[in-house]
Amino acid sequence: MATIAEPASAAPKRRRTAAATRELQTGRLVAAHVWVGVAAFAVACLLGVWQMWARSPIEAPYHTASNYFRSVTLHGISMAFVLTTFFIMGFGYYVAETALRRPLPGLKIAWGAFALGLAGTLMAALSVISGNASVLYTFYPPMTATAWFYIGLVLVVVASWAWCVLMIVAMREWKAANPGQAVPLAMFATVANAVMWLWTTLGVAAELLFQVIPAAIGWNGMVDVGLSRTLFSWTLHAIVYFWLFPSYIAFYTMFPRAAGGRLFSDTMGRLAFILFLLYSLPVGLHHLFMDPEHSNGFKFIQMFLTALVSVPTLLTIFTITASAEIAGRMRGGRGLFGWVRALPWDRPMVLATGLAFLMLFFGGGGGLINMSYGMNAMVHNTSWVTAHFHLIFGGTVVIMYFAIAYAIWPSITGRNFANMGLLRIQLWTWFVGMMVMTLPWHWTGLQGQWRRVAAFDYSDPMIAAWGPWVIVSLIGGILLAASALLFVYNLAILHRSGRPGARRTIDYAQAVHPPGRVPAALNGFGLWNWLVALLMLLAYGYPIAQFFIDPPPQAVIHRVAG
Amino acid sequence: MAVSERAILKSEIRWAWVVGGIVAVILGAILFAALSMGMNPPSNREFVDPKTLHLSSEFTEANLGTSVDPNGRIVARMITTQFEFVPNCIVLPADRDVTLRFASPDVIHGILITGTNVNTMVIPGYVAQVHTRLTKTGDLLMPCHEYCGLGHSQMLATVRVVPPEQFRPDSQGRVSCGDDR
Amino acid sequence: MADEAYPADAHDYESEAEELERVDSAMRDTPRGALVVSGIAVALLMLGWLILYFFVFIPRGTVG
Amino acid sequence: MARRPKSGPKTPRRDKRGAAGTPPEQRTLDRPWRLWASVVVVAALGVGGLLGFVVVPAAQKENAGLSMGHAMQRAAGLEPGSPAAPQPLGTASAIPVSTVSWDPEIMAILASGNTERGATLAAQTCVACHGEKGISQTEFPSLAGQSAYAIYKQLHDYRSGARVNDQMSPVARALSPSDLAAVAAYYSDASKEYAALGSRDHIGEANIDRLAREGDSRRRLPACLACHVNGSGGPIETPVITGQSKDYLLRQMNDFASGARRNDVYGRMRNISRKLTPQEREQLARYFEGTF
Repeated sequence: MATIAEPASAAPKRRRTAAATRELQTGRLVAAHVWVGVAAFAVACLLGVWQMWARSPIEAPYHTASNYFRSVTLHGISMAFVLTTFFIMGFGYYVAETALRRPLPGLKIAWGAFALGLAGTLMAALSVISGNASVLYTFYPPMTATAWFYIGLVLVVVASWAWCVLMIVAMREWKAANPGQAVPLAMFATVANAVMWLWTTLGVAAELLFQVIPAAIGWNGMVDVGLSRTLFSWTLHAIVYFWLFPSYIAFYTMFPRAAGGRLFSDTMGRLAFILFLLYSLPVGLHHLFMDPEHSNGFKFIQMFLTALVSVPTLLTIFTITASAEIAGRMRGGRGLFGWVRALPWDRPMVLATGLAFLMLFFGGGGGLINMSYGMNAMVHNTSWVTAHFHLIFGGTVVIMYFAIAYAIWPSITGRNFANMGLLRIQLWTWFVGMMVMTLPWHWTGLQGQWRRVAAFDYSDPMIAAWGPWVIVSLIGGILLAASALLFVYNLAILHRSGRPGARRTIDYAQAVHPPGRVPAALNGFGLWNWLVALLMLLAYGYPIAQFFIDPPPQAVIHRVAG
Repeated sequence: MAVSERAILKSEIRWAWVVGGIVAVILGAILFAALSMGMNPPSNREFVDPKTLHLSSEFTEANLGTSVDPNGRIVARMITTQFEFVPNCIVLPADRDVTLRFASPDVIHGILITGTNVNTMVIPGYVAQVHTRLTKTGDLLMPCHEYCGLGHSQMLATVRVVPPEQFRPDSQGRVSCGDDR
Repeated sequence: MADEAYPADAHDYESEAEELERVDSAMRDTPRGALVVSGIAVALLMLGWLILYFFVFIPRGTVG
Repeated sequence: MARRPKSGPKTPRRDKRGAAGTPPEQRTLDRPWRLWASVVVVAALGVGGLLGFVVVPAAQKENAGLSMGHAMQRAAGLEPGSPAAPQPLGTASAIPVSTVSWDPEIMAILASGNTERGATLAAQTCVACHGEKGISQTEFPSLAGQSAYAIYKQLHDYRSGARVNDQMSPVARALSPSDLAAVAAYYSDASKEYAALGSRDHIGEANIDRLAREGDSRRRLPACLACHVNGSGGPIETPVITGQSKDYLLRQMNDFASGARRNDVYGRMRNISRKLTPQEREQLARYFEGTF
């Protein structure tokens, strides 16, 4: 790894700059995005608790199959599409202004995209609430909802494309103004995510525009189910990394600073983000391991590439642990483990990072089982998988969204938190709730408890034995919902009260060796786009082409809209 | 700075070897299962038209359930449809090679047999197929594990795994649960 | 202090020179602890995977 | 979005073009990255492909009694089956209960809606019993609000003999399948505005309401309304039963339970009806008629 090891002479430029008092140009934009995401999140958490109640041995109100699947659809859409997309867009705008220290190009376009995304969200949400779109967030053609549902989601995606373009333009303009300099890591990672998202959404966009929406409107009476699943799988894995990117950005560029230390290696950060871009895309077939329509050979290749996508996460674990060690030792920690205790765990960003890693341990471990080719049969579509992605999404992703929101909110509202205790309580209840909810799911999932059902027959002795575990996980769910509401309160309170005089910007972590001149490969995405294209061509080329070379029989559309 | 960036990257590379080792162990174990036991995900690019499934010979109503081929192969055929399995109960012997074949006339379904490695999606347009050898006996639950509509939660079947000596095909080579299930 | 310091304009050290000096001395031992801690974590991860492989997956019978 | 790959290679190319502006040390820095990144990616694909397409099928082929060529074709998805096990062959002959088939020609007619052909046929043969707009005042079933698939399925079954009725069988046999499809399309289209019939209030005892809306997991009974309402996402040929005469509904459930009627594909309704008690059948019939 021949990177130039420049002496760390460059004095930290950002240190002790006079507190910026000017309001952030993107402040209102960021707040609007975050609030849309958070509103969807709060609703989804409450629905989630009701769903767990409905599945438990305890009688739940409003419990019909129709209500249940409406609720599951709304929960999935709100969490996976609305919370994530809006939060990521908002955070991206924030990073573009604060890390590049330039105004965001195209502020008006950003507001336009926001309005478009919001309109799409409302369209999709109303379709689900009216009972015309109970197809869950993974769609399942030949079941077909009202066209408004899909068109609404397409609008959200189009809004996110506008964001991607703005991020790329912002980085280019900065590079033109700062020739030869390394793009700040936070922005480099944000653009990596934007580039990856453009690739990622191609699959679902093709599925919706060419297969599902024509069927929903009534132009097509039939659909090639295998093709639609394959196109969705193109999106299905990388979308998780789209959600995860902000968490990793916080690990690399916010946590070391919050801990009072330095980032161990800026180069490794760039490399990790690039590896995510490369290997999170050509692996989606691992969601179709149990499907008949793809051959063992292509499943094997994508399993192999999936094993490689664990590499950047495992590298990150080391780099961030080392960064924590630096901070701990700077604060007087000694010995092999003393630095752990010396870390300022009372700071939300530090606490959240620690808890996120604990949940990543269980979530990632579950993921390693899931991706293991034939071994996937042991757990596919059981509660094990539900536990896995709730730990990754609700654990690593969302807890870092909390931490990011807490970190940036003072600079947006101009007020500092008066009661940090509430922030810590919120993070801890989220962590405890998530573990209490998901550990029983792993256990029942291994015994074969299947997914996506509105009710279990607890008169069956085997299912009855799961009952107590289901109730334990329901308690975890209630804790999670309480934590979610506390999060809303914590953010809302800062708009009205709190200690005024907060700085209107934040500082990102410095590396032990701040990057000097870096190779073009670590400062842009030209090379990597070609390699992504090559990987996708070889990993997905034939698996998609086979549906056109030798078309399978199609299935009749089943309408889920009255 | 006392520690050069090169030294930092060296420690990262040392760690990368650990990571590489983990990945190699996992891939090795997966390969071992694939090579020595034939453990694969259930792939089967075999088409069957969902629109005329009930007119096909293999998945005609009278041909469903467990049967033993003239050459001794044990094959169970089932329909997964909204919102039940047809038949609702099948008999299989333990410790023998068996093949399960599923097809759907309507939407996507998925099946697993609790406590076993049997698991496959049933995609309209394809015959979903699992080769397996069951290791325990008893009445096992076989639920539909993929959302298939509002009746999804009630879509369950029973797999009766019997000791090999109790698996007795009739004159046509067929074995059924006998009761109405 | 932590409250005062949050969010990110934390200046945990008296001066820049002191901070650099602390970074320098911290780097003398880093990343030994990180190697051990993350080593233990992935070892446990590996152990969990192998337990499921040998004691759940394999005994449940072949599939393909 | 298509511009991504196009704009992608700009960074390296710009370096070449603007060589004067790029310091030589930058260029020596960039070259190994381009080389090694490509090598790593190609190697990953190569190793994965070698293992997946060659090594695994080579080791697995014996158990399936396959040659290397066929094992590799299975691994690539060119032949059905997995290279690890032999593929069974079906020998049964087809004995379908209902011979209805959703071929593209029929689907096209069903989707064509209210045509002159359909209207003429309906006026000649159907309105006397089923009402002009498909609303029957007698125990004959109403056709209002039914999907074209549901009407066609039953007409086709009367024609083929899968379902038998003294009045309907001769009527259906006198028409061709495409005529039946035209009638079905006419009725489902012409009666759209009367779909209100299907939204009549359901009133009934708690256990019956529960059976209709939630089903009964213990008996593996799905909710009636998981299928028997338009837009449920259930089987396409399912009729709407709300507002139908209770005598008609009860007779159908009893016939399914006894096996006297058996034109339900794969026995779905025969199974469900058998699981219902005679009392439940009666209560459900009244519940769906809306006169409980």
